[in-house]
Amino acid sequence: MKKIVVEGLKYRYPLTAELALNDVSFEIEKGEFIGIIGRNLAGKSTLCQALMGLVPHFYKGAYGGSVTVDGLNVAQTEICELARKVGLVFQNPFTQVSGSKMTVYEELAFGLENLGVPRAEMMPRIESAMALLGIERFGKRNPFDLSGGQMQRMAIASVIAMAPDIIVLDEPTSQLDPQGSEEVFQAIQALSRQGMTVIMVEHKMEKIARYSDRVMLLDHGRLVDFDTPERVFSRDDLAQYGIAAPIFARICQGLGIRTPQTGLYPMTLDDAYDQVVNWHE
Amino acid sequence: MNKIEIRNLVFHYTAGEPILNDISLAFDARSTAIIGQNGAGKTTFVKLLKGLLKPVGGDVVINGINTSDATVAALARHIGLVFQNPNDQIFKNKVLDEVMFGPLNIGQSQDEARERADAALAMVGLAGRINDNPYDLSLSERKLISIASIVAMNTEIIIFDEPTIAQDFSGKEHIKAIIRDLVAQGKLVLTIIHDMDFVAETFERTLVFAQGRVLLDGSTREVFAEEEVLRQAHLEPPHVTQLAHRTGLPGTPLTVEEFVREKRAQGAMRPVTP
Amino acid sequence: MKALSLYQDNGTLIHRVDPISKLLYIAAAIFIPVVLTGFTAGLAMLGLSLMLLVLARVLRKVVPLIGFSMLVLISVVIIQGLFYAGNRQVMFALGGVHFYREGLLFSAAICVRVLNILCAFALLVLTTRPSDLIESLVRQGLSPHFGYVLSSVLQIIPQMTGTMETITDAQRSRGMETEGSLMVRLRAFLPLIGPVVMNSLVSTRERSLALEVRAFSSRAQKTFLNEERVSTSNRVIKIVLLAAMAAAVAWRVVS
Amino acid sequence: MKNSMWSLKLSTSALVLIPAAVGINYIGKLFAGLLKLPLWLDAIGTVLAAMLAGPVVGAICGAINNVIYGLTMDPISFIYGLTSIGIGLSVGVLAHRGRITGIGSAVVVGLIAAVVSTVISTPINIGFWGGQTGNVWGDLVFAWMAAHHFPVWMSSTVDEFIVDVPDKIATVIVAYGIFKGLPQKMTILFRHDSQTEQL
Repeated sequence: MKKIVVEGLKYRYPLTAELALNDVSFEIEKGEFIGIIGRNLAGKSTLCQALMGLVPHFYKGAYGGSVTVDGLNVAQTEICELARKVGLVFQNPFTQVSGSKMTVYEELAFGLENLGVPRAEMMPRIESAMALLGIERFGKRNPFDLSGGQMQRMAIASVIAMAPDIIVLDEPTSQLDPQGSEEVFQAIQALSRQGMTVIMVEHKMEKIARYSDRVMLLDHGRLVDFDTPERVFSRDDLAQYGIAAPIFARICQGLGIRTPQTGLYPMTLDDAYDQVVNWHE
Repeated sequence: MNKIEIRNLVFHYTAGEPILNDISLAFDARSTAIIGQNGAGKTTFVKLLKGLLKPVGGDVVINGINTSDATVAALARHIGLVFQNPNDQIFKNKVLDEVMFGPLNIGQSQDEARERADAALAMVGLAGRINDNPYDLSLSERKLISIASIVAMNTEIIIFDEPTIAQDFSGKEHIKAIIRDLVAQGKLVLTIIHDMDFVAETFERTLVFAQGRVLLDGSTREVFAEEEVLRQAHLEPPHVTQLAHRTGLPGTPLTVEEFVREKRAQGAMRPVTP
Repeated sequence: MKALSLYQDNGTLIHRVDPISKLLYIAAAIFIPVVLTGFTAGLAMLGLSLMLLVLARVLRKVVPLIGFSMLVLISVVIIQGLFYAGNRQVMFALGGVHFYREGLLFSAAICVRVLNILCAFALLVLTTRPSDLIESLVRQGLSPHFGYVLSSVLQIIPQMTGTMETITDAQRSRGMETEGSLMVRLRAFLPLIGPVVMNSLVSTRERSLALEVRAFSSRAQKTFLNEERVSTSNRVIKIVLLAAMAAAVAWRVVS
Repeated sequence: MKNSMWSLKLSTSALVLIPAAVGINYIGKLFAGLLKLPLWLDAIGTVLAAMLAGPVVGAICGAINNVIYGLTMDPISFIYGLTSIGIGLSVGVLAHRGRITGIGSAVVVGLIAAVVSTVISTPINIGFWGGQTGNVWGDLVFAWMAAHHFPVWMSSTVDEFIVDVPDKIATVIVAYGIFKGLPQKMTILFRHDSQTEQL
């Protein structure tokens, strides 16, 4: 089933001359884990916001083409209606705290209260989202007393509690230490396995290669490639788009190792291990 | 002479809840990464070096000055700190004015401050934007402004707090180049950082903090060889090193190039078995 | 982080009275003396408020709350006692200056009025968690958007004062002095306030986006995480207060 | 476009601006106090909000500012909310008519805000305190005028006005300085006239 269909999407922010998105088209199936990569200002965040209707409803500006999410045409659907289907986690954890709740627990309830979710249903949702992100012990804390990493987990949990079909995450682990970001990736993967469609912008290529089903490469507002991690990261023109392949792929490239079946570079630690350990010059 | 000497440093906000516990260290000219889990005491440690916090016990001596006897403003001539969030410092309407603020504060003349600010902005690649409003630039560019505003103060010691957050690949390469440039100028560069690959490629020495203590201290290669100890501190070695460990490649390579070289050398030594 | 609130969590009977009843009490405390005129009604209400403050074990916390007003009231007594336009009859002399009866009576009336209002408000402010008050108002029909704005202010102010510390650190790290002569401190004003003001304004964009994502503009009937407290005793309190106000009006009309 | 500045439908951005503005008021007051400046500087945020988003948002900022002060510091603040509303309204109208173009006009707008503030506050001062403001310098003038048998309304007006003039002028100048330094992508959020264009 097609969960997201984007056709010829063009967008320009107000007061700017350049298109932030230029003729982008793709389709995403239900339950896929999609990684979005590209240099800063390539259009990644704009694309995320277009899936949620913030582009164009919030910013206005100039818009063309269409985005269809679960059968709804985003340009004709209100953001609050889309919020029932799509969750969006932003990069900066500090500005996405609602700012009106005194505890983390209440913060998670904010979106549910707005949606009119009955009280009895709220609590199990909040508690399971907190457990998934490992923040149960902060339930009674003031959101602003959390560290950057803990806030980032809370921001993800707040969106997950709203039980969207699709979750879009824009660099959700920037403030986390290595162990923390690994835990968050695993939590998101668990959701993906339960059928949630995941779209994640991330600069940590090793993680993108390991967790994504497909990778979308953007540059200057255009969709350069949208394919399996192996294929995208085996391109020889990545540097041109300001991207470096995962370290493991670069090592294999340096050694001239390709996976025999596909002719592509191995991407993950496990795959690289299998190939490197048997490698002879 | 060591630029920084720390003797039996103890710090806590509330007695009985130590944040830093009996740390003794010296920093020479080697660029040094400080790694550890969130909450390990790294930021507190850096604030103590900067004189923003004063030790509860022990001494911190910067260029021969004990931080307990000096004001933060006086120490600012010797040691600069680039805060994690550039928005916590930017207040001028023009990039150039923002970068000249620190140099003028520590007594540089208008001309000298201008010269150093121009040089620092050129170093971070913002020479063409000196008249822009900092808030019209992107967050990663504002980060570069905050770096330039400390570099322009021309201190002998520069500390970065998480310089690579929100930077893409070329942004990281850029910051790597800035750090190498500063090291080449003979400055002591210290960095708090979570990105192990960046540490492996950039720093000569690495300190591992865990629960208010220094768990490991040595050359970056020595430190990343200690996979077991790193795991105790909830850290993992850089990706290159992980693959090397798994495949039994000796010598703890830190970069892709080292790995490839080592592996080729190993392959050449071993006869090909049929 | 210290929340911005004067609330004292003593858990007394008064604390359990719902916020709307307390608001109604303030209305009564202001309304009844106005209707009945004269000293007695004002003094009686003031006495009642003080008694309730004692019951809630917050009487000592009233002092800082009314401290500033007390200073002004003292100056009112002095200025009116000396210079009130209707002054005729000297009441006493102090070091050669004459205090007049009319002015002192006039200022005494002001004191009773102000203290009465302050104490009635103190009862609300010291025994009600601000978030509970706001939530009650939203349940009573206040727009949830305004409810959001009110509670958000209570959160944002401590957060902004918190950032001030980081900003102070960042600017001191750049060699800025924050202590010294008035000129030095004046010059520190902009570098300190600038980042916090710019940030709070610039981050309105990101926060608005984040709120939209959390269905802030939704027209669905809002639900509440916390259960509403309804009790018969609260209803009784409200009826008694309304009856007292009606009785005051009736008394005024009849007499 | 006509009368769009009086639109009562508040966007999310406008709602989010209000707490930030009240916070700025608070920080301004805090620092003026810490630096012992002879000014309150407690309306910088209200004036900024009025400049950015118009008289309605300015007025709401003023009202909410005093409600919060009333709840957390000094209950008497509630009643002076009327004054804050007046300041927000007047600056908002002037700003949206394009009357604030430089420091000079900022001084004029500050003066107008001081007049508005005095007109609203004086009756409250008289009804509540018998005419005083609680500011030492203003009240000394009030006492002197009362001693010389000026009518109460006149002494009270002068008391309030001499306190308000320097304060409101300084407030509008500071707010204007900040406003000028704001990036356009932020100020555009509060315009009522933007439409999505088709590509």
